[in-house]
Amino acid sequence: MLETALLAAASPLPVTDLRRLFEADPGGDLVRRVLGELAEDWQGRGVELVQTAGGWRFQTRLEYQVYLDRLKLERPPKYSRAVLETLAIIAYRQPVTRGDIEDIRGVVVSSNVLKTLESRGWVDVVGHRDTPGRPGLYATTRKFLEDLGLRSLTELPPLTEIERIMDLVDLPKTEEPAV
Amino acid sequence: MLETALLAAASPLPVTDLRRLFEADPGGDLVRRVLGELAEDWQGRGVELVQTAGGWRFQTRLEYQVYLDRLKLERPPKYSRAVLETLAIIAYRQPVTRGDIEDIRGVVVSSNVLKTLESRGWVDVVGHRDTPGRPGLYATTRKFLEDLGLRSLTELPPLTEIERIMDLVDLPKTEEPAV
Amino acid sequence: MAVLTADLDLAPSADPLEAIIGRMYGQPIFDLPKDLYIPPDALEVILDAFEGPLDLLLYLIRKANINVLDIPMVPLTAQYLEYVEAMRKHNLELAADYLLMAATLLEIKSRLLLPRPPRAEEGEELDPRAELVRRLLEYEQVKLASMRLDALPRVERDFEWVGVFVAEKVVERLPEVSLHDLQLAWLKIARQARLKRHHTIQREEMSVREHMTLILRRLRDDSFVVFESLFDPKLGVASLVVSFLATLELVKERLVVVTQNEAFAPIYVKRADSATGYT
Repeated sequence: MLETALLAAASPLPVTDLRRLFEADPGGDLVRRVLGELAEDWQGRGVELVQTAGGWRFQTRLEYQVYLDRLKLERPPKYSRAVLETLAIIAYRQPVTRGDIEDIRGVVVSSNVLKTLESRGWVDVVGHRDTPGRPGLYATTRKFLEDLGLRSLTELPPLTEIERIMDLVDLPKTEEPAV
Repeated sequence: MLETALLAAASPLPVTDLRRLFEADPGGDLVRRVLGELAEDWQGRGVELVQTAGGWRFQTRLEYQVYLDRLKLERPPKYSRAVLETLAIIAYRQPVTRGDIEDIRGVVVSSNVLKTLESRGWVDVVGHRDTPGRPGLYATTRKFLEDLGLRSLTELPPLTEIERIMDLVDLPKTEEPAV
Repeated sequence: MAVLTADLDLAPSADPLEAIIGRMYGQPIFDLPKDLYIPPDALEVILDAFEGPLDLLLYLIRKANINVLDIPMVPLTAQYLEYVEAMRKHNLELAADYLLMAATLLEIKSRLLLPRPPRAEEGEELDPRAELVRRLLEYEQVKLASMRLDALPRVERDFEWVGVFVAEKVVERLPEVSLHDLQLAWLKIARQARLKRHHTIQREEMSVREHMTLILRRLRDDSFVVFESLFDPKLGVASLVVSFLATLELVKERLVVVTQNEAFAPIYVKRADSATGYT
């Protein structure tokens, strides 16, 4: 009976509640003793009976989380197009200011986009351009390289390749900025 | 492992999902065999392993509900005849429009009735009939089957013999005495 | 011809409807009258118990133990109209559905009373009551089905799902980005903006840009550094060249300033935006 109630409960059940299950109140001591036995019965299984602040509840053992995670059906979260494009611009054109990014994307870049990337630890401000407003210069971090499995930025996929693949016109290189 | 996943699941788990739990896919047959054994293991306890529309799931036995009810703060909703009859029409005649329901019941169906069923997640609009006003077509959901412990609509209680009488009636019986 | 009551397997008692009402509303809250006649003062109570005209008609028919397929239209219609009349006084908002049914009943009655037209050659004529009977039966079927549905074990009322708390380390799931995502993102930008200048970024240039960032990073910590310290000979000639190119690019983009107070004095590199006046 206790087992059934605890398995079905949506929240931890205190002993006082568990006593209410029965026609005749078995008393707190008896309930606690049975809970102890029950907890022992469940030893060594994927689910354990534990006592929390709110009362007793069954919960899965932490070791099983990896398996249960496989069942999670939600798709992994994805960044918006704005975030990805901003990241790409910073990665390939660093160091760049927000104004640069906006020029390239042709749209205003919201602070949230940059904050998302900063709080992820993938970009940071490495300096300021000496122009009015002293805008921050964004660059990618070592964490960005690590998280993407790169040893250096030179391992970023060359863009010419993909653009050729996608049938984009290959423009003469003469327009490239001289170095 | 299966037991843990099923005990922890928030919704029924189909065999295909359960196979994903393991590093190496054990195959559907093995999983089903283990599920059968698991169901047997739980025989005679307050909780049983059942198969519903969405897959396998643990649920408490009916006999235990009187006890479990003592822990509940609120009663489960009791549906009016209007709600139940509307549900029955949708379940047995789906997909149907509100107009169809009104024709059968002979009374106007209030929006509240349909809203009650929709908010319980038992019916939803699955399309629109191509008639003036494009009325919504209602059908029952998988949650409806799950909540009633059914695997499919074919497990609904069969309609009463009246069907046969109706067939008789629909054939013109001219020998009937006129009043 | 089958009498309906005989086929109702749901109803244990001789009168299924009484059993139904009893079940729906708890044992006898009110005594339903035994014949077609319902005293008008009981009307309101009874109306609450009916779901509509079909439900009321079914009740009247069952009470009188009439074969549904052989409805005596005259008394039934009369009886029904009496209720509708009483209803109009008490319960106006309910009356519309009931009035419609009254009209239907009257029409059927009048058609039955008319002398039968000579039989058409091709087909048999329909009993005017057939449509009403069909509706009554269909409704009754739904009514029974609804009671059976209600009787099915239902979660939260008759049983509970088991849902054991899942112990989890709190890990925020962060979006994953692949190199492919970056490529695609860039491609979108290129397509949209027709970036003529940026589309041919080569590996060499990439390493220059990487060094630009490294230098800026250093200059973030120290506001100026000695020029030579930006170059680490141990990393080889290629690295030296790249570092040098990066510095030049930084100068060109006016991100750093290279200063030398006098000939052969140490060359300093500082951020262009540095507040310290080393010019």
